[in-house]
Amino acid sequence: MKSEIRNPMSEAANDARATDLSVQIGSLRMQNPVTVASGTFGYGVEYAELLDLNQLGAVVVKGIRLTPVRGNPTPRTVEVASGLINAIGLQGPGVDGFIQKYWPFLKGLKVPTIINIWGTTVEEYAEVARRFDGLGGVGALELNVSCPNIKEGGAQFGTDARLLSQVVAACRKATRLPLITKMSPNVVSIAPYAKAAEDAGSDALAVTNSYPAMAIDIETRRPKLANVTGGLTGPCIKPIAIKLVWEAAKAVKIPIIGMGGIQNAADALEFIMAGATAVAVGTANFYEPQTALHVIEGIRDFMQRKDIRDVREIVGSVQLPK
Amino acid sequence: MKSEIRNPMSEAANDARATDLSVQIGSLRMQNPVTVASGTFGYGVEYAELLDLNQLGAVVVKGIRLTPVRGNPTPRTVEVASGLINAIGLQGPGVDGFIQKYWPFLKGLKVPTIINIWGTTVEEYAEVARRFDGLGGVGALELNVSCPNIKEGGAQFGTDARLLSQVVAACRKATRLPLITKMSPNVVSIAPYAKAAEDAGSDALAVTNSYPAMAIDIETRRPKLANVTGGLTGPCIKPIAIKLVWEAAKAVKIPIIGMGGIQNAADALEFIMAGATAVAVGTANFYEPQTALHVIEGIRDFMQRKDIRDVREIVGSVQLPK
Amino acid sequence: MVEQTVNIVSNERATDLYFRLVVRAPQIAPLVQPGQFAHVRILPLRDALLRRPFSIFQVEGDTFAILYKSVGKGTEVLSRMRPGEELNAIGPLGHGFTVPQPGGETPLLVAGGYGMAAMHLLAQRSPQTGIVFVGGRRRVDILCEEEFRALGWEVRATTEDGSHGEKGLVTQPLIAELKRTTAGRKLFACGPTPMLKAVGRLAEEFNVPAELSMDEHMCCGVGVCLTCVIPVKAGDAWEYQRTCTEGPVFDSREVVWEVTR
Amino acid sequence: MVEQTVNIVSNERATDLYFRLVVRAPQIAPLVQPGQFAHVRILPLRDALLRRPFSIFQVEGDTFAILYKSVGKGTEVLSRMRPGEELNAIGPLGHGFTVPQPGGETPLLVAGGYGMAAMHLLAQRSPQTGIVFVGGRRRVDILCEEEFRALGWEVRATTEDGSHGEKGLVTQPLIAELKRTTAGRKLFACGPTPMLKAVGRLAEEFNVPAELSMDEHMCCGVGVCLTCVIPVKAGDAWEYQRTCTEGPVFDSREVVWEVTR
Ligand SMILES: Cc1cc2nc3c(=O)[nH]c(=O)nc-3n(C[C@H](O)[C@H](O)[C@H](O)COP(=O)(O)OP(=O)(O)OC[C@H]3O[C@@H](n4cnc5c(N)ncnc54)[C@H](O)[C@@H]3O)c2cc1C
Ligand SMILES: Cc1cc2nc3c(=O)[nH]c(=O)nc-3n(C[C@H](O)[C@H](O)[C@H](O)COP(=O)(O)OP(=O)(O)OC[C@H]3O[C@@H](n4cnc5c(N)ncnc54)[C@H](O)[C@@H]3O)c2cc1C
Ligand SMILES: Cc1cc2nc3c(=O)[nH]c(=O)nc-3n(C[C@H](O)[C@H](O)[C@H](O)COP(=O)(O)O)c2cc1C
Ligand SMILES: Cc1cc2nc3c(=O)[nH]c(=O)nc-3n(C[C@H](O)[C@H](O)[C@H](O)COP(=O)(O)O)c2cc1C
Ligand code: FES
Ligand code: FES
Repeated sequence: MKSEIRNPMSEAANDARATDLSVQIGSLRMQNPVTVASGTFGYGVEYAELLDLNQLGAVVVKGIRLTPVRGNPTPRTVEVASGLINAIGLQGPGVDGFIQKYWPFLKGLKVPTIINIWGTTVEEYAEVARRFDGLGGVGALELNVSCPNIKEGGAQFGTDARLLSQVVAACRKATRLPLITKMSPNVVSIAPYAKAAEDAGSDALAVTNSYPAMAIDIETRRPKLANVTGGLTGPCIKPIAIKLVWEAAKAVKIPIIGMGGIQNAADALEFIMAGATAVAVGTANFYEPQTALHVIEGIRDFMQRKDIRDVREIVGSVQLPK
Repeated sequence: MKSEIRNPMSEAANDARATDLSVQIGSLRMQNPVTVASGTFGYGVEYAELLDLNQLGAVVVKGIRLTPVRGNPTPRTVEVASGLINAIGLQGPGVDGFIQKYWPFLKGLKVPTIINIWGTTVEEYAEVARRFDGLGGVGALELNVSCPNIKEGGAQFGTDARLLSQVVAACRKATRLPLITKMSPNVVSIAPYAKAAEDAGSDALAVTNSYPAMAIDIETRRPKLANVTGGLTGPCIKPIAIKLVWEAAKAVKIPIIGMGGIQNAADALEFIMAGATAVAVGTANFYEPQTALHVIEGIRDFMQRKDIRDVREIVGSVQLPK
Repeated sequence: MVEQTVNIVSNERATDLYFRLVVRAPQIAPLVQPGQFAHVRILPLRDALLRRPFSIFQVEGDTFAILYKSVGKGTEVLSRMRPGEELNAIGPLGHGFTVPQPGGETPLLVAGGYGMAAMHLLAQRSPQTGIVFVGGRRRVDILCEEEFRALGWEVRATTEDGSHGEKGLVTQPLIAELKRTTAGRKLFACGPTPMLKAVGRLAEEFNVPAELSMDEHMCCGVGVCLTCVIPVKAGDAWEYQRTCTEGPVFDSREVVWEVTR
Repeated sequence: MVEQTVNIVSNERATDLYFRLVVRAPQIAPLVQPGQFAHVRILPLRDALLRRPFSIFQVEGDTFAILYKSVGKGTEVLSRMRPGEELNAIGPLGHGFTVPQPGGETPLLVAGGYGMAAMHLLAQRSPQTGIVFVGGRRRVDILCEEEFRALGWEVRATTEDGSHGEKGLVTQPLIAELKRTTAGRKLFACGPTPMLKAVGRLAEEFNVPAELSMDEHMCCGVGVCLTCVIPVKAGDAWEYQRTCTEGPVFDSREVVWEVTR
């Protein structure tokens, strides 16, 4: 009798059908469109006590280069109006250190890990990609061609369309893993760079990295960051990031992971409507570690309230005035 | 007896020597380095009831083109985290309307008026410059080559160094008034553009205009601005603007008027230490019309506290780590 | 127009939906004309920079009052502020209603939602009483009927759900009244744009003068930013005029409805 | 490590310069070890996003207390919050002090400013009492002497202006004491970096073990952002380690002072 009235299994199935949050980034399937931004979530394990990582769309780790990197002197971050400037300098354990220290934990997760990689030469990018290709079980590689905080490597690859093509093409040859190219915001127009990454074989774009920025302590007359300049992130950059996502989405067919100042589901939905297939929570993790989970919940609530079954229906759905 | 003890005249002279706030922008002398940002102060007269305009370094008026401009449909502004996005569309009375309606008031002020001008062609810029040259009594012209909110004219002149040179050179020929070129922030590196403006004869640079940005109402799925995109201003952009001023100051010898999110004297001093000779208060006027006066007061206080006699000693005084 | 720090005298729930805020503003209060507004900086907002405009509801001595609804982050924060705390206000702002001359036209006021607040001072200052037409969706949207009755005005309330007064739109009893007579009558309206548009149409149809207080988003509130514009007739064409400066009150014949959103 | 909404139980001025905040934090309080900190989100800050780290001063039942000085926008806003209002805290965080074993070494605590707060729990949990050396510029900088005396500890205060205790730096009486004997003694220090550096030097000179609680600006507080690093010996070279995770307490022999700012 009871089972005739309520079948929990079929009800769950109904619910799942009612709101399908899954998205596809190249060959990578994510159970929902919400991930975290590289460098704001460590290697996942640090947050394991505070939230259930297995509820995320994916875990994205801090940028990794072939060899260990010590990073910049301190101070490395400074708080500004509705934002943060950072100049960490990509401190990291290198490929081997990462595999030894963090991979055992990450590969045990039920959700995919996206590894953010960088190098100082095209060859180094490709070599790092090859190493992770060989590791097995990696969800995707995100090519950081846009870190403003290190002299060699990073930014110049993201603001020179020819170099950008070369990096993407070299990594494309080195691995079959889905490639996500992390775009620099620091360009006149993002369209040609987005196109260049797509043409060179990138499966997706991440838009956007931080904005070059600076703060000065007027009492000491010294820059507030030891590195002098850094990258601006947080809610303050959201309106610029939304515009970049919107423009990039018009320029390419590959999916976009939108990020920049996301604090809640409304912010995430703004990115999705602008054209992002998935989103990443960055700076907000630092002050509210549960943000990504609240965003997932909020997107589900929104979809139920608006009777939307598939999150992909919202992607790029902003309606322009006639 | 009394006069032997206190001589108010010589004391005033002492005070004046103690803190000299005056600065020079080309041939234009300003009694202090604090002015207002074009488009955030109307034509001066609107604020005359709320503050003493004669205490400013200069008044800068809303962008003017040869003919009247109706501007964009509404909504034209939207509030975002620590900032504002606007897409006014350069509504204005045109040169003749301005001269008739606003010039009689402005020319009666004791402080100079800087007129922000724009056009859709190089020739139009030059023609507007010529008209204001002929008017007599204008303090300086600010060439807006960086408005993100109108299709024709504005932005493309600011992001194409060749066009930028042409505009500046044409205006240079049209007038002997000091020329201030208002730079676009939307470039990979500001240095070549700054250099181009300097080489073409600009007497100063204004850094920076607003950042291209966008916001979407997730309930209606419509852009929050009728113009779809707009320009981001306010405290949220300060760290990016500081960096641009610092870079521009390294690239050129001409003075820079720094702006972007200035709310108080500390913000202004940050710009000055980064390399700005003068500063402009923009968005803050909208919520605190007295801001510019507080900034002037605060700079004077800072100088007295630090025993600095001449504000020019602070310009570009940021000390980089060895 | 004065900018001043104002002190909260009281800030209490007036109805289920509205709060009534009284502030001590000795420089602003004496200057207020009906239909003018104050542009209020809610200091604890911090990351939300802009001031919020509110019609001035009442003036008493060196205080003025506003009636506001908690609809977003600013009004929500405002509703939790307590007596003694500080706000900053610029006011009085804008071009208000033309107060009727003694023995002149009979005012018919039409209000929706917080529009009632904007009309109260007009009723108070009007030498002759008239009729107030007030509409809303539900009973709770109907504001300060008693205040108007206390001034000797007739109040005709309508609600869309019929929970209070007549069921229907505020324009229904207005049409009935205009059909009765239009002679010597003048309309004054404040409320949501669709209501204003309807009132404007009736004014044309019945050939009665009408002053409308337009509702546009504002930024500076003092005429410098050009955010708050509406299309207004200018010769054969139209131009954008500022709600905060040339308005919020416009002659209904001036508004170019075809261009408004 | 737990994140939870915490309720303010009390928030009062403790001295001329310091406030004492007690919050109800049933999930965090029982876990606290001496030298650990809580990372507090001061919700009304809005445009200032980051949490602020504070050493946990006392634990009682399901509450913990911090002692803080109003030095900037966060602590200023915090100082005006009232009982019943909410904060959010992540804690307990960091690698704290090694609590002495019963019958083990005699603890000598060295504190400057809010460093006193960080040491109180250590004194409370230490099986044997010891000496607290506390220093500051003026009398008002000397915190909670009474609390330490109440626990049966000896307190040696120094002020730079001589307004309280011995005149001079906190290291003076410490040197005297170390000269007397070092046997079975261990240093625990928390305070400004120059003080920690001086204590580190003395530890080396007198060959006593020392644990230092390092003061670095923090962002995430949980080890993901790499803001809070200090140079720490690693084989022949050094590497950056996180104050929030590997610290704030480090063995003084590990810190590479030449590289610190
Ligand atoms: C001339 C005039 C008089 C007004 N008088 C009253 C009154 O007496 N009582 C009352 O309750 N409300 C009145 N309003 C509306 C009131 O200004 C808004 O409700 C208020 O600004 C909402 O702020 P928020 O932060 O709570 O909302 P949010 O939605 O968080 O505000 C975001 C932004 O939108 C603007 N905004 C949102 N809604 C409106 C609106 N309806 N009109 C204008 N701007 C808006 C805000 O000012 C702010 O800039 C008046 C508006 C105008 C233009
Ligand atoms: C492990 C640790 C324990 C601490 N324990 C205490 C304590 O028990 N009592 C106490 O009064 N203070 C303590 N502090 C210092 C306290 O965190 C700062 O005073 C506080 O963050 C200042 O915030 P603000 O917004 O008032 O200052 P602002 O200057 O406005 O803050 C701006 C930014 O700088 C950071 N910052 C400023 N000063 C410091 C500082 N001295 N250390 C770290 N970050 C700083 C802030 O966190 C914020 O991110 C501790 C710091 C650390 C690292
Ligand atoms: C402290 C910090 C470290 C970061 N490190 C990296 C990194 O290693 N690789 C990378 O591609 N992006 C890095 N980023 C950029 C973020 O991934 C993200 O693009 C940016 O923060 C914008 O999102 P947000 O505004 O939500 O933070 C870092 C950002 C911050 C704040
Ligand atoms: C509403 C608005 C209108 C503006 N109009 C102009 C303009 O007409 N010409 C121009 O050169 N800049 C214009 N600007 C840009 C400002 O002059 C200034 O460069 C920018 O706002 C950055 O300063 P802020 O952050 O202090 O506002 C406008 C800005 C705003 C917010
Ligand atoms: S709100 Fe700025 S002009 Fe009206
Ligand atoms: S504060 Fe983020 S790693 Fe320590």
